[in-house]
Amino acid sequence: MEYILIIIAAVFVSNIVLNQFLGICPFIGVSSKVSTAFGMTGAVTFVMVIATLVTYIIFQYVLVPFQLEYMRTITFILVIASLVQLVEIILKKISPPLYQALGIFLPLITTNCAVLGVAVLAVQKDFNMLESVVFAAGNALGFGLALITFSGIREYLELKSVPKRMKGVPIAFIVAGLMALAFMGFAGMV
Amino acid sequence: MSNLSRMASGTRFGIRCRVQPSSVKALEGKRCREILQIKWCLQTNTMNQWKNFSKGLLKENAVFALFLGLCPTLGVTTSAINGLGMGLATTFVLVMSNLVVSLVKNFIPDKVRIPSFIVIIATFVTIVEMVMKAYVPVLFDALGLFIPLIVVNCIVLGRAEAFASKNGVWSSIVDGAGMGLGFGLALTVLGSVREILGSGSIFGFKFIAGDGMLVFVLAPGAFIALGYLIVLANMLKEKTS
Amino acid sequence: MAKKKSTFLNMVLTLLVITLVASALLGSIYSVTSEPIRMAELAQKNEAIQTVVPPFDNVPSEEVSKLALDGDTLYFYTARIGDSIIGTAVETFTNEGFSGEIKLMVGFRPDGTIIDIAVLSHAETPGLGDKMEKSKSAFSVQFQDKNPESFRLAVKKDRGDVDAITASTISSRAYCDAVQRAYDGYMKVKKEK
Amino acid sequence: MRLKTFSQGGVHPRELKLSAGKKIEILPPPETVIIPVSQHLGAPSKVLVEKMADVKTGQLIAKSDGFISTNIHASVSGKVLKIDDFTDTSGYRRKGIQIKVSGDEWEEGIDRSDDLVKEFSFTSEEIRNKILEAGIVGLGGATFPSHVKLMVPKGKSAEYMIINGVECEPYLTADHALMMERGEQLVVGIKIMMKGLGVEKAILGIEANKPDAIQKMKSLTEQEKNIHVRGLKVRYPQGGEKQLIQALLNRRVPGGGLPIDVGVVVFNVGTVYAAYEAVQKNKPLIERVVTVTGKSLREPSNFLVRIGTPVSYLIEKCGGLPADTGKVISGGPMMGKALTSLEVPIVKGSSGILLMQESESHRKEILPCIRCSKCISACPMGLEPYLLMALGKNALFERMEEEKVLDCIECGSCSYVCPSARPLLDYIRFGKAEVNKLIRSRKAI
Amino acid sequence: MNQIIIYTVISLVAIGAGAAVILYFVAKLFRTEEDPRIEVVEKALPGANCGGCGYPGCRNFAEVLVRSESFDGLFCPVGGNETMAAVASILGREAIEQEPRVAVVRCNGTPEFRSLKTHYEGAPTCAIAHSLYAGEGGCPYGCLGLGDCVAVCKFDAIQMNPVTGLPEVMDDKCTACGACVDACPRGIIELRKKNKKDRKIYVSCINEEKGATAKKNCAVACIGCSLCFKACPYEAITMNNNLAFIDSDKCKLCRKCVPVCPTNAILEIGFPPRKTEPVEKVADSSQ
Amino acid sequence: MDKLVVSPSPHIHSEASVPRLMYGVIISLLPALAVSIFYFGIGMIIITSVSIISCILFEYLIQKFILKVRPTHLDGSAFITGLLLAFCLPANTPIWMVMIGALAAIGIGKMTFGGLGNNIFNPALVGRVFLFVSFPVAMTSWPEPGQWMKYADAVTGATPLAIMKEGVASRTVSEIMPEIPGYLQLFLGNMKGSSGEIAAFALLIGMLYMLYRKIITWHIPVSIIGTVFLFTGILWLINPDKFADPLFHILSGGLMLGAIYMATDYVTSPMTVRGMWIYGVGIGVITVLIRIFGAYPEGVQFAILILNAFVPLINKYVKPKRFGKEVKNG
Repeated sequence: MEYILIIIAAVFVSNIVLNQFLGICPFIGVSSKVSTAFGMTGAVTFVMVIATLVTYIIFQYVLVPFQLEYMRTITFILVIASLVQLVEIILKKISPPLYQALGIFLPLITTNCAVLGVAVLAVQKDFNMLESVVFAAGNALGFGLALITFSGIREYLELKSVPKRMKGVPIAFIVAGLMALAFMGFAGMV
Repeated sequence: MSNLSRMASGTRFGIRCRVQPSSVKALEGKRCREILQIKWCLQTNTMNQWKNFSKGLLKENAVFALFLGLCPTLGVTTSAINGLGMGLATTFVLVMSNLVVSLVKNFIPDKVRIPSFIVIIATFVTIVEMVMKAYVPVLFDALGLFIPLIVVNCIVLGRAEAFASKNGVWSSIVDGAGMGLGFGLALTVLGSVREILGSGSIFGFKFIAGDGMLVFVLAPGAFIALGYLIVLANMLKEKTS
Repeated sequence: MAKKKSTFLNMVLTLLVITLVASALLGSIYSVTSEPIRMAELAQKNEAIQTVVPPFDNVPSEEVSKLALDGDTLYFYTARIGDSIIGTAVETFTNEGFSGEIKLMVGFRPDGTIIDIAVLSHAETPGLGDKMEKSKSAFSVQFQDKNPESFRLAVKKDRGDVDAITASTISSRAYCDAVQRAYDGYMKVKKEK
Repeated sequence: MRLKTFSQGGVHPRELKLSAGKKIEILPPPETVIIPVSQHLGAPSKVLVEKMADVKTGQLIAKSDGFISTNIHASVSGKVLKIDDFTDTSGYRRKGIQIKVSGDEWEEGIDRSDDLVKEFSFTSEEIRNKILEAGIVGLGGATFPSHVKLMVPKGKSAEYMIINGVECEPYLTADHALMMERGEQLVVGIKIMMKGLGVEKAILGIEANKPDAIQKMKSLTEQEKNIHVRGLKVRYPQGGEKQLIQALLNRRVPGGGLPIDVGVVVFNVGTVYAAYEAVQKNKPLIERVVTVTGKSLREPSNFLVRIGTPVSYLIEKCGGLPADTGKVISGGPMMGKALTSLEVPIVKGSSGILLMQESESHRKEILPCIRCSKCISACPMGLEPYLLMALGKNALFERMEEEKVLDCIECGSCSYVCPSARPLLDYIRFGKAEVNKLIRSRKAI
Repeated sequence: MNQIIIYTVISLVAIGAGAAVILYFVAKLFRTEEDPRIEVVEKALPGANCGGCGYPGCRNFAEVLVRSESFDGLFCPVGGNETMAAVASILGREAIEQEPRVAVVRCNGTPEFRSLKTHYEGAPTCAIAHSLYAGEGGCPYGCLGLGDCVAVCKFDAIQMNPVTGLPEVMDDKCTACGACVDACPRGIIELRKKNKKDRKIYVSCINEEKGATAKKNCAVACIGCSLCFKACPYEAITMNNNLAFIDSDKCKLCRKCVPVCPTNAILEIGFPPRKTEPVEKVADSSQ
Repeated sequence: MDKLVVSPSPHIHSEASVPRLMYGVIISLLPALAVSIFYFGIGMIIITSVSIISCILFEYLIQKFILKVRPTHLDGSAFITGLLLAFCLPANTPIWMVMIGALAAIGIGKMTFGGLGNNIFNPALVGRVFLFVSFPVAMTSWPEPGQWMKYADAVTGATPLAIMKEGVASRTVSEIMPEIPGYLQLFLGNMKGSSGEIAAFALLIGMLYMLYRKIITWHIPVSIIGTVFLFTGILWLINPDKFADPLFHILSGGLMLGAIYMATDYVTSPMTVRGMWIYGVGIGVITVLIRIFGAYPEGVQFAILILNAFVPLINKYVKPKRFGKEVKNG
């Protein structure tokens, strides 16, 4: 039950994108097509879960015993960066189409604050290992939900006569704002 | 010189191409080299550095034009002062990391380029974090999670990748400062707008009694305000150019 | 830009050197700043204690006792003038908040009367729940000089004596919950003594 | 009994059958006729006559040139004036034969009498040949060569023949008049076509707004146990092949398929009548019934007209062109083509000439799509016209193909119901053409 | 305190080195070959993704460029010679020279020269009007005036002139990407060589009908009389299907063909005014 | 006859037009408006007229001066937005607040996307939620019905849903019920609540009219109300002390208004019948989740906005039934 609550909280109540402002760059950047959004969601989920797990282990078994909590940021980002590059190399080999589709955004997962943010939050919230993983998965789901819905809207708006000045990024922000407004309804649910 | 590194200095093509290829032969190698040298001089003179610096303020503003570093932009700008603080912190990291990256760029193998840059950046971020915690704990509390997240701010890594790893030390510092201040400017503007509309105050100075439109202090207002600000910035850009 | 070919040796070496330099730098800065950081944190706590108990001449933040409660810990800081206890600041918490944990510092007279309350941290909605902060509304004033023995720490809707913050019943409830927890803990510790 | 109809989509415009009940009036030939060589789907016919040659009525003047093509005959007797490009309904110039009329001398062997010839003893092969010889095409408007339809492809078999007497377009009454006046001949025609096709069962579908025709055809076929007459609920586009088959037999022609895929072949009543004349009377397709109608027209009428007669001549015969005419349409108001000039000739596919008043001939202002989904409910093919238009506007033809734009039967129901008066069908039709181009270029590679 | 520094150094170095070792082996294990030049070439292209080169986007064009043997038929109209030279030097090849070009609308069917016979009320795009019928003026070759070319131009270089009902190209903005050429269902727009001061001489008509038919619909139609063909001293004019065509690469801008045209179908633009004749010409044509 | 008009087929058009549809909706809203005026008097008249006028005015100004297109402010859509916005505000909302709501509705919710037909979210709801989040205090003090001549000075209190929400934390449902008007009163609209959402019966009359005029189909309202009924019914059966019965949930709050008018907005609802079902069920479920487990007593407006965001995806993946199956290599 506790795990379900963690997931609901991460997906709906404090959605990582719409409420926590993490992962905005890919949210705006790779959301022009639904199919790409799905791919990105997959990549982020994969990286986020593994990254959270690895950083959790490093934090609990290396940094805490040696009283090096202040090294959190630098170690986490180092781990995440290496991990992303790993995924990139592997993906390039295994699934070139997906690699093509995600384009430059794969390396940008490194700088996806969502990944680092979730890793840091998991540590901050004193989760245990399983909780951390569930938390990461929930946040990835939340990211995916927001991203895919959002890409659906943007794909749709492509066919519509949005005023010229609003086209592209500005309208994306307005849509995101209205989605955030709608998601406020979930407040206080968990 | 390999093809790739020749590409790195875009200006050379400017020269090559502006001369009609048919007349290149007539010019002969010598004159060609002269022109190239003049061009190099131009690039390093002060005018160009000013350009280099000012582009970050509006034309290539990280937030309004490049749409980078959006997470802290939205996350911390509940008030003008928060925006300013975040902007300055980011500027520091940008300048320092640009400086270091441009210094060490030639010693770093390609495969570990990004990890190396990130370690450099993360070091400075951690320094900011510790210093802020020690001397301005109030601001540190307000900015919260977003201080460690400077490390993943796309502008910082983006500038290291796109600029500092190809340019000289001085240019890189100027570029970092310009970009950082532009970022700070954007954050302060957004913070001010949200503070004025959301709390009826500016830099903590309250000018209407009671609350403003709370939505602007909350997440939706951040997105909406930024959306319209980008439109305004675009209009401003069109007017100035 | 590929300035250098990536070989095993230079890859590892580069990372080695960079991390070496970075960590040395960080370590030294840490050693410089760790003391100011501790001081800053302490100062924050002392400030909070000062606001909720009358002037004292000891260092309450060094006279701490703890009580584990509801999966978290209450901290008691005793303030004295000379040898007489003039008040106790209780660092309390609640998880009932609208968006997460709320931490309060509640000052009690030795008889259990509330002196004052300060908010240490919270994540309540700006403009609504954050009115629990003293600087934002007079909500917390109503607790001053009330003894929870006679003053029911619950919002009026729940048949208590507390006027809730308008449109923020949940935050008000959480606030009461935290104060109640502080009071219960305080009484418990007193009894044990 | 509840009348049958098709199950999905459709609209019900005002019927306005102004010329209903009018007798078919036989028009004398005009002074000159222009006979285009491409009046049918498929390859244009090959011209056989030369300039200044004398021709007789019913003489073959252009020959079928390909598998999907057919013959064309002189509809009048006289002299060939020109073989040249003539402005057609669309204003573009297409090849045609202009004949100056003199007298009315018919080719030998054509039976011009009105006598009903019931008996026939031709094989299906012979029937098919006669139909090709006579140049018969689908007279409902599609103008697909009929002899091709009679040839069932290998591996498929026809079980039913459906005769389309629906005439679901508003205003038009040509088929109605034909059924009322030439019912007996039609029954013979049906039998001929059944023989030609080799089927045992035929169903004649007529919409309920022609009760007299249903009555008449029912009584005429009382003795024929293989021919059934069915009344259908009035609903546009019931005359579409796929809709008619579904209404009568509840079989759904697959997307991209033909009626024969579900064992059915459909003919228009006009086609069947032409087949009767070709087979029993040896008369090629040189004339057809045309409704000339319009609210302001003094006398809306049904005419039997020689192919090639100019539209202006017909309008004269109805009392002249009303002053408030804004638009002239060849065919019905839902699927007909607007004419750019009144000098264009009647062709095999012309079922009617409709004169719209100035006030009703303008389109409404185009408003933004409000996504009311009325076009989706109106589409008989289950397509999403609003989406297809948006895709067409953005030139996303691959996606149009994915969205099955080629299934569109161009009935116009979507444009008809759209409260924003959006030109949905315009874009869909354009998209179809582009998608077809895409497919062709793909095949070429 | 020094202990902490030591721990810091050890742990971070360990993590960094560990990451480097793992990355190295994985990179070795999953090596993929991709031509690094593609990326460089893509950066050299303008990035407008306009499709003027005939490929879906700049990235795609870059791939084609890298793979191609020579640059025959490969040209980026937006970036022009500069870009192609840049690409050529990246790939170590010679670029094909292409002289700058500009789009020209070859129809002069303004309301004063052709009367409208019908009124079009379908969907407001040329493509649909063209597929439906010959157009309001009756000329099956003429401009439909619904602005498909304007809509497709990414550089705002074409505008409809509300008076003439014809599109007008702004030479300074036109990049000769050819989008309008493809968009025009009638094929009226042509890319012609850009001359000094934007001077140009061209036959502003593409009607291939017989002279009389063409003239019936439009007073300034080319009637295929061949007078200009005979007047041209440089063999720049060809006659085909009742239509004259001036090859912009051969034309020397001598202006000899302009006055001989009986229907004023040849336009000269960007020249100083002639002494008197052109004024009379305009007067003639309106009769 | 001057020039022949040429256009592609079809050459005739049905009577339907956007203004006709829009004014049909307005007519169907009149009974509810009458009931609201009956209960809230002058306040209702003030906020309704302010809301409608400002919506139309803002639409006109934005189109004329910012977008520089031909204004379409009289096509009825801005009128409906204004009317519906007023319907979901308390009848004592200050005038300036109503105007901010109208600006958010028209400016952010509609014109930013390019006007009628382009918006993703229901404009009236955008305005309403924008106000609700911005001014939570003003937006949650509801005037008592029956104070005819009072506007800003009206006596306020909590809605039945809010009473229920506050109550169930410490008491059982049956203990709370006496504080809530009876079901007949709820049905007739004699309760505190947003000005236009109170009278279930008047809204139902409006729905019947719209169904008769074929302005809407029954799928969306029925699926929403049905889902709420079923979901709350199940919860009620599980624990009637903690969860109110389904009838209470249907008659109270903005469910009827939302289900009949907000969710059925053409522009922001799915195109196909199957899509409408998904959409309706989604709204119903989220409404109940927010009402029962969330912080807010009412969730319809949020639920509709959330599902609005999913509509493009629904339209992308839920297609109408095509005629006939596809043949391969056709």
